[in-house]
Amino acid sequence: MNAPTVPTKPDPSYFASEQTVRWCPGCGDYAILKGIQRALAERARPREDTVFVSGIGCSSRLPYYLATYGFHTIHGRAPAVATGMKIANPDLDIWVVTGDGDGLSIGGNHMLHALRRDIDLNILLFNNEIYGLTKGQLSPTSRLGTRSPTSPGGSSERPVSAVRFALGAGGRFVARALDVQQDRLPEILVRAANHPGASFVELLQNCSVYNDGAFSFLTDREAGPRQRLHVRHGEPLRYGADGEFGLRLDARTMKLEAVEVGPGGCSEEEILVHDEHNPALAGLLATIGPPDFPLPLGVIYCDPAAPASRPVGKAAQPAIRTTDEELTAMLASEGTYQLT
Amino acid sequence: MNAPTVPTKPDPSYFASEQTVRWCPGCGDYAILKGIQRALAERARPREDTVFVSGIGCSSRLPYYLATYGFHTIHGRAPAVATGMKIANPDLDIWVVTGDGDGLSIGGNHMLHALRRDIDLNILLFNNEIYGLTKGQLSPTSRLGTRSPTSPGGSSERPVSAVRFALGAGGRFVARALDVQQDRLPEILVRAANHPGASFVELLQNCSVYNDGAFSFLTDREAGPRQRLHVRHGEPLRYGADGEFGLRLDARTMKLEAVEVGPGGCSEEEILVHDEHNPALAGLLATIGPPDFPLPLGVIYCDPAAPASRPVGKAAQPAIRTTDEELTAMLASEGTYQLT
Amino acid sequence: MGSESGGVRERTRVAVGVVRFAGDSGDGIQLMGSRFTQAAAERGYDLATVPDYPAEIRAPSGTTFGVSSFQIRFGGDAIRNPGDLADTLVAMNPAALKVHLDGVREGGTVILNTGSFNEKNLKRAGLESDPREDGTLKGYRLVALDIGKQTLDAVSGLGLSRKNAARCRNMYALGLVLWMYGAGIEPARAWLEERFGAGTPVGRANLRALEAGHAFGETAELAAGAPVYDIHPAELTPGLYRTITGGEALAFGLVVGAHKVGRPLFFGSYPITPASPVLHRLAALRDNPDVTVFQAEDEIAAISSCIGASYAGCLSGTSTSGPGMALKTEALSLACAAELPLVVIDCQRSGPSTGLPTKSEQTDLMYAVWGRPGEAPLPILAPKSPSDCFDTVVEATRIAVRFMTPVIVLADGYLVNASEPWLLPNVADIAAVPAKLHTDPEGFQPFMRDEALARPWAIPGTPGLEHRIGGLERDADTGEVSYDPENHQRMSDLRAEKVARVADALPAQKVEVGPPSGKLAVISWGSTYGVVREAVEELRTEGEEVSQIHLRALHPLPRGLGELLAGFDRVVVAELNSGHLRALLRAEFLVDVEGLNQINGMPFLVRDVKAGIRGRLM
Amino acid sequence: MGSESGGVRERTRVAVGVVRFAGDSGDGIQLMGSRFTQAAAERGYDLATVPDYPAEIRAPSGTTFGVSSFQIRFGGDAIRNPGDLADTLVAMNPAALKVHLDGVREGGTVILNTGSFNEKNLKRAGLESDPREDGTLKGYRLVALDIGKQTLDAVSGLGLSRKNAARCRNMYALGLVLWMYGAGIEPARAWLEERFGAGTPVGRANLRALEAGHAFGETAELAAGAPVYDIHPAELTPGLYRTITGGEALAFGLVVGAHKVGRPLFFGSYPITPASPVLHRLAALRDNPDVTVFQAEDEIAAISSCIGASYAGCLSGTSTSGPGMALKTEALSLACAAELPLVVIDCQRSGPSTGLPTKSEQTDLMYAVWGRPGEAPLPILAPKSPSDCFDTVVEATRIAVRFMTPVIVLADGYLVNASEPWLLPNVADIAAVPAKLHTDPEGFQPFMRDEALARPWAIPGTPGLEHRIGGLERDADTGEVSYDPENHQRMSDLRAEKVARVADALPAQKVEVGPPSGKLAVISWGSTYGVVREAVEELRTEGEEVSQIHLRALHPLPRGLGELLAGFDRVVVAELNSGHLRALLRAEFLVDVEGLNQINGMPFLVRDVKAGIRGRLM
Ligand SMILES: Cc1ncc(C[n+]2csc(CCOP(=O)(O)OP(=O)(O)O)c2C)c(N)n1
Ligand SMILES: Cc1ncc(C[n+]2csc(CCOP(=O)(O)OP(=O)(O)O)c2C)c(N)n1
Ligand code: SF4
Ligand code: SF4
Ligand SMILES: [Mg+2]
Ligand SMILES: [Mg+2]
Repeated sequence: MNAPTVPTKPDPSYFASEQTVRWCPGCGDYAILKGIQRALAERARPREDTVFVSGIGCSSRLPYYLATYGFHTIHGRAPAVATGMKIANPDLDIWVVTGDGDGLSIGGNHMLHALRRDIDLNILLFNNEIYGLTKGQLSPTSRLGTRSPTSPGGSSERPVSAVRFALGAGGRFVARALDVQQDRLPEILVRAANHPGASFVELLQNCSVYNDGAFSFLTDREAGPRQRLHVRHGEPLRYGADGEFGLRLDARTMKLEAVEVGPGGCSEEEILVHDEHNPALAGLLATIGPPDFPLPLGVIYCDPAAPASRPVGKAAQPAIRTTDEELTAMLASEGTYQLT
Repeated sequence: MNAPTVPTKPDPSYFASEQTVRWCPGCGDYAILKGIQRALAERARPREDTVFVSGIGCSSRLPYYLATYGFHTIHGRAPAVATGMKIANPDLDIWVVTGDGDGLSIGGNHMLHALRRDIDLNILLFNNEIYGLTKGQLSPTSRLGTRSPTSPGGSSERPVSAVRFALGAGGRFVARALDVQQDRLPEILVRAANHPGASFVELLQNCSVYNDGAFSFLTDREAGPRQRLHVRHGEPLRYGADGEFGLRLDARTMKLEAVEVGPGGCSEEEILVHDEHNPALAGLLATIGPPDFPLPLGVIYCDPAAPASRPVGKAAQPAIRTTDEELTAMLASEGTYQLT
Repeated sequence: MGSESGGVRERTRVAVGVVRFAGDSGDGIQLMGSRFTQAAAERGYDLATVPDYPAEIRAPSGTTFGVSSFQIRFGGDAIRNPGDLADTLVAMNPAALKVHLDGVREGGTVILNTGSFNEKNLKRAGLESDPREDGTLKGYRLVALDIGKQTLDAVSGLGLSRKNAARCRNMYALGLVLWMYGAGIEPARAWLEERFGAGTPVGRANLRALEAGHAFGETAELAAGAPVYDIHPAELTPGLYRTITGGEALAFGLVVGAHKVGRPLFFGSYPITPASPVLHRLAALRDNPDVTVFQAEDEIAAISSCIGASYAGCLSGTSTSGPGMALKTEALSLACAAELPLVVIDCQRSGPSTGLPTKSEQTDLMYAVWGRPGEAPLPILAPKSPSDCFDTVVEATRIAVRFMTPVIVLADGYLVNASEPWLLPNVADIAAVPAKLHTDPEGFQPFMRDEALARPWAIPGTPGLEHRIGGLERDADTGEVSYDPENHQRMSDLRAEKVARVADALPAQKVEVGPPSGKLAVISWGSTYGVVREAVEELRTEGEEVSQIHLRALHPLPRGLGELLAGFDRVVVAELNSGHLRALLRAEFLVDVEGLNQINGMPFLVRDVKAGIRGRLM
Repeated sequence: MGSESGGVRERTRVAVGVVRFAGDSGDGIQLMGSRFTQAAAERGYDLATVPDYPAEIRAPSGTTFGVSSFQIRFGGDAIRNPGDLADTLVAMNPAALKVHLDGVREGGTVILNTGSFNEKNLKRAGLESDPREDGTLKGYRLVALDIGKQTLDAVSGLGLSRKNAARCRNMYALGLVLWMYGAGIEPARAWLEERFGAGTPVGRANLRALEAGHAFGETAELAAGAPVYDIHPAELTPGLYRTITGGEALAFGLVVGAHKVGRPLFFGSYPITPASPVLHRLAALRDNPDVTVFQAEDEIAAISSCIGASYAGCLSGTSTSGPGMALKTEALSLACAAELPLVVIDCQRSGPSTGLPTKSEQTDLMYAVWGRPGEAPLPILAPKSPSDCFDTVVEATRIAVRFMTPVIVLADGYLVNASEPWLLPNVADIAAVPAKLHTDPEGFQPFMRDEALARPWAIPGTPGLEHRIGGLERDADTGEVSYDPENHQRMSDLRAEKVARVADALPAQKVEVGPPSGKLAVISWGSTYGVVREAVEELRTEGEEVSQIHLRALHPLPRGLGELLAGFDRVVVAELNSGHLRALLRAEFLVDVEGLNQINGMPFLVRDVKAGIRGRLM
């Protein structure tokens, strides 16, 4: 199963299938696909040991475009299918591809339990804050006021934060990335995949047809840098084109402040330093975002603890190991008697 | 619907039905039932405007023992049934009764969405850290190592924290209470019920048959006071029989410390003061517990913000309000033409 | 087709026209179709339409899987289906031609947008050679013109970007086809004005393109061989009409149905193809004070929320298709046990599993009848046409409330998207059968029953009726939980008998076409109605002794059906599945019912049904 | 009953004994039952047992709904069901007497624990008067003794608390009943020693109580009227036996089945009554390196995890009952579309909805056959007895792998909890049919098919076979997603034909009892086997011309069944539902199959089946 069939330095295209990609022009899924292929190339695991499991949605078509094994399952159940697959064969490198509807609306429960159980899956949640495939309805991440075919008057439902949810579920690796940032995306994916245990990456993804520009506040040339907080372990939580802003914590009130750094503003030392191992800080970062704060991107939380013991099957071995005799003994393990 | 049929100062027994209560001797559900009846009496809402909706489990039999309306639905779906009920008739006072299996295993997704949507339900999660009704299997809150018919070698699954999950889902009112504390339980329930929007109360409940003593670390006469942190808005986070311990935050590392207070220990001022409005503090409190910390009990989080606009039906009125003419006009609203 | 329009050419008089528009999603095919439809409708034709969308949201242009199409059949005869083959195909690009040429009758007309026939598009369509040159089009009448270029010419000078200008090409093609069929451009012009505003550049450009297309025919620029038609309007009952899709009719049916039983409507649903249009149409009614729409987190929550709302006193409805129906299974069983009113609309699609989401089938019938563990019978109705979706759902709401039961309405993807003219009902003329809410505490018991065996609807908020229901078996006398064997038998019998009695509330079965006994009866149900009816009528015209029996109620089976079947030598069920109704009828009546079956995601073709029946008449 | 035991009294020789133990959960009823069973089994009797638990975990003592019971039928004849009526009832309290007296045959013996007949308990049982005095017990032989007190006396001096001492009363009662049936206490003694350790106070007390109960009979303290029996052992094939419940056999069947197809077993499930014992039994095999058990968050995740594990190369199994089956509907359809091997065990219980969770029924048959939207056929087998659960599941694993398909095994709550003696198979003697994993990339396509129409099992980790599957329709030739109508028809046909061919891999249908043609055949399936068989055999002994046909395969129906049915004047299906198999047979064979039906949560009684058949023989 581990025959080194993969080139030592594979090109991302090595992981591309021959299928025509069928997303809309301008869809953020293209960029993410590219990022994934780069991450796969970087990790250089054999194609045959890699499986992409997806649910249903535009994003969930991704497995067709990769030259690995793939299973395009049913709406919301990819984490559950992948859990069985991983338990059955822990040697496989399993990625779960899901959308904000697939993974957080219908599939929220399986997501919760995959994270809680800390199954070693690489979970990618494509969040375009809308249902793409079914033509633009509200999703659980759609912002208040979103107009859609099911909310023609504007949504009146509070959205859930994918990152906050993942932390609440006990996720040990939680990150957020932006579709178009090819300089950062593959690295985050590689880290997620290398993390032993469940890793959860929220991918902010533009749906050019039903929710175009949902993340332009982040990608905007002008305003973007002030809205993006790229967090990196050990580095201060600074943002802005020249890092001119930063986050400070008031220890008494336990409240965050967005402050200007430098002369006239606050001193560098007062700025919080990112510690991706700190669940409390992660929880804090999970609650912030526009309009009062920038949106944290990068690895928000990574629990370095040795992976909690978690359900892992004994089924990895290709051949069965019990003998007929052992099973005969199993049948005879209780209350036997001899009749003559 | 609002005829004042309820006595001005009803006795808790006013809310008791005539059904024989069918839990095991020593089950914590008895105490919770009593606490609920007290809370109902305290609030003095009419019986006919009150509905208890439950899923399946020992705890979910509770509606039978109350003289209100009740719906014993199916496993895990009570929040969804209650959501429809509340949207259909916002005048009703709707309580959801669920267990750790019902509400967090099979029903985790509906719980997430009821909290996210902030539907005005009073959700009571009876957490006995086990499946009672089906005879003692593992639940998602069972601790690592728990031996059960489905984990004879001890559980290897990390449990989820109900409170942390509820906060991650965006819950605006999150509390935790102990079955046997009749001095505190009714008050917390009354606060939960009065909260506009979804309120979530984790009730630690002893299952005397399948998980007896799961919370004896809290109820223990000796050690209990050092394990229970009763949080109260505006009061310092102190615990121990005489409040001799407290929680302090290191602002730079954002880490909590359990410290001794007073002469020889740390000063009172250094102890964190509970602010139930602070999501960051709530997040912090949600992550702590034994062995290193006491377990927070009481109202951990209460978002005082005016309730976010949330889906509410227009169906409260007993009679329909549209006319035949309006509906005829609706049918004719597009592309009509006259043939002669 | 408000105004007559002449043209120099002699027009061929035909009874019926069938036009198919096909091209990329970007070609505005659906718009072309709907505007042509409106024109045909206003001209007084009876008609039937059906769209066909690609599964992708925006498939890459020029590909065969990205082709979108729309077919309309119209004329003076009673039109009950959109027709097997088109007389005229408008193919906006090579892929459209490749996919749809098979759907054109021999000798039919193909209007080609030659501007799109370049090497790139031929390749994208997977064509090795140019179909204009390789003999592919032999036997068809070709109208080849560069629609793109003609459009650009027509709209030049209006200051539109090239891209926006090119977008008007669907109006050009529409104008041309309208002219071919002797119709004017008035309805389309009026619509453009409403849509884009009278004087806007885009509105003016679209109008110019429309006029230019029409003029292209009128001024005899059209190739000499191209046929032009004259079709007489239908003799439809005078009155106010609109065209309606099944999706709209299902939505309206719920609103009017709830109104007529006097309860607010609660609609809890989750998006899924092809059922979403019902949800969207209802969501658009946000100003209606009696309609509440809830998009749930999944189908389980959708139906669960309905159950909660029904318990609270609403008439509840939900809509979905196969995968969603599967998820509703457990809660539907709860609705049966709790005996709460609820209308579940299943817009059937091709399975198993995700299957072919945009394709239509009748493969959920047996699931509807038997698809709940335990004994959980419920009534099932199926609409036969887009407008009948309205009547069927109104009927379903009545049954749900009268019998305190969930009801399944079996629509399908074809019906949801198909349209036809609808003589608008006056809602005041629809009989109101208000639900009786129980209020009297005297002797109240939640499972006491009236003469229809319905239990009382006793909603929270009513003093003195506080009670507890749920999925556990209830004592037939006290309504308390009961584990008693005899009681379980009694309750099982009561639930079955209650549903069986629904048949008494519905009309006895009649033949639809032909004599009530004879050589052969073809049975149809649901959306196959129109095709089967046409096939049977044609066969009868051709001298064959054959009748049609159409079923609206699938469970319980209609009264009188057994007797009717007994009068025929042969009985054939035509259905788009492996033989579901066939099995039900055989089991029920022990008649050797035969099957005419198809599971290819497409509606029956009239010719196939005819051939199937003819084969059994020999 | 290892050692013979005499006693002074003359023993009545009978062929079969039926004993029912009844009391509070606290009375240790199930233990009494299982120990009596072991004694009877070791004495060489054939036997059948069935427990009956209250729905509550620990219902308040003394209540009727808290009564727990256990019935055993044993003897020298082939015992195929636990019997209609008991000869002997042990009633540990008034509630037990009230609930179970109906289950004792006329003239039968009632052993009453008089110590529990106080006012409080009479009231709790809802009795107005003392049944010992009000004539209730007329027509029964009464053995009244204060078991509680006798037990306390017997164990006094061992230093046990009163509570613990009183707990030994079940052993006292057991000893007495063993003596009544001429059996010794050896097996129970051995078990007590193993359970409590030889010299522990609790162990010694239990043993003393056991001995005292036995001695009570032996020393002729027993009332003179009380009968004592002598029953001859059965002529069972010599060999190593154990008693086995259906739940254990289902679990073992999966383990051995997976082993015999050469794949590791993945079992993903979610607890539910009455299926949990299967999950528990498998979970207990944690040292088996080929068995992985996963408790999922719900039934959807359970079957989804199985699908993932099957894809990864495991033989997967899941077990549940009605409400859980409902939740598995959608994913089961995915397994049909993806064509992956999977064994789904449905332990049927009373519905609809939560229904009567601890009661048994056969009401899921039609759900199993038709309960998936779209066309998603799959094979269905039903075991006929506790030990047959093993064979049936082994067969199911073979079919799942050979045909690459999910298979449903329809067990029920009765079977799961019932037990019988099982001649232990030597696992080496069971035929191995190893799965062939595909490894050759040459010409590989995920939906290529072998002669059984099975697609290849190509698991991740295999170089060169990387492919993508899923719920969307696949091209029959390339395995890529296909929206092509003809292909969908072809794939639908292939899926149906594949499942139809399973019938070729199974034995042709034979009669079970009686001639293969004649006046009347009774058809049974699943757990009704034993009762129907006994009814038919008795009727035949009584001179009636009647045969039994028992079906293991419900879908596809066995080869030869149609011909068999055609040979009988009348055919009656006896089943615990509204007539599911009846409808299937009528639809398939157009034979006027009649139904003998019961939906009360209880197994058939032999007398009811006999009466039902006799009614049709007149
Ligand atoms: C059981 C079921 N319900 C509903 C659907 C229809 N459906 C398919 S994808 C989807 C939502 C897609 O949204 P998301 O997960 O955000 O993915 P996106 O298309 O935006 O990438 C829905 C509702 C389905 N396929 N199955
Ligand atoms: C669909 C479905 N699956 C499984 C069950 C069986 N079941 C009933 S209650 C329960 C779990 C109960 O645990 P919990 O919610 O913790 O409640 P408790 O009994 O501990 O109060 C289960 C698995 C069911 N009734 N329905
Ligand atoms: S609909 Fe949106 S998410 Fe889907 S492919 Fe198109 S742009 Fe991407
Ligand atoms: S099993 Fe446990 S939770 Fe259930 S009633 Fe008994 S003690 Fe309470
Ligand atoms: Mg999305
Ligand atoms: Mg529990």
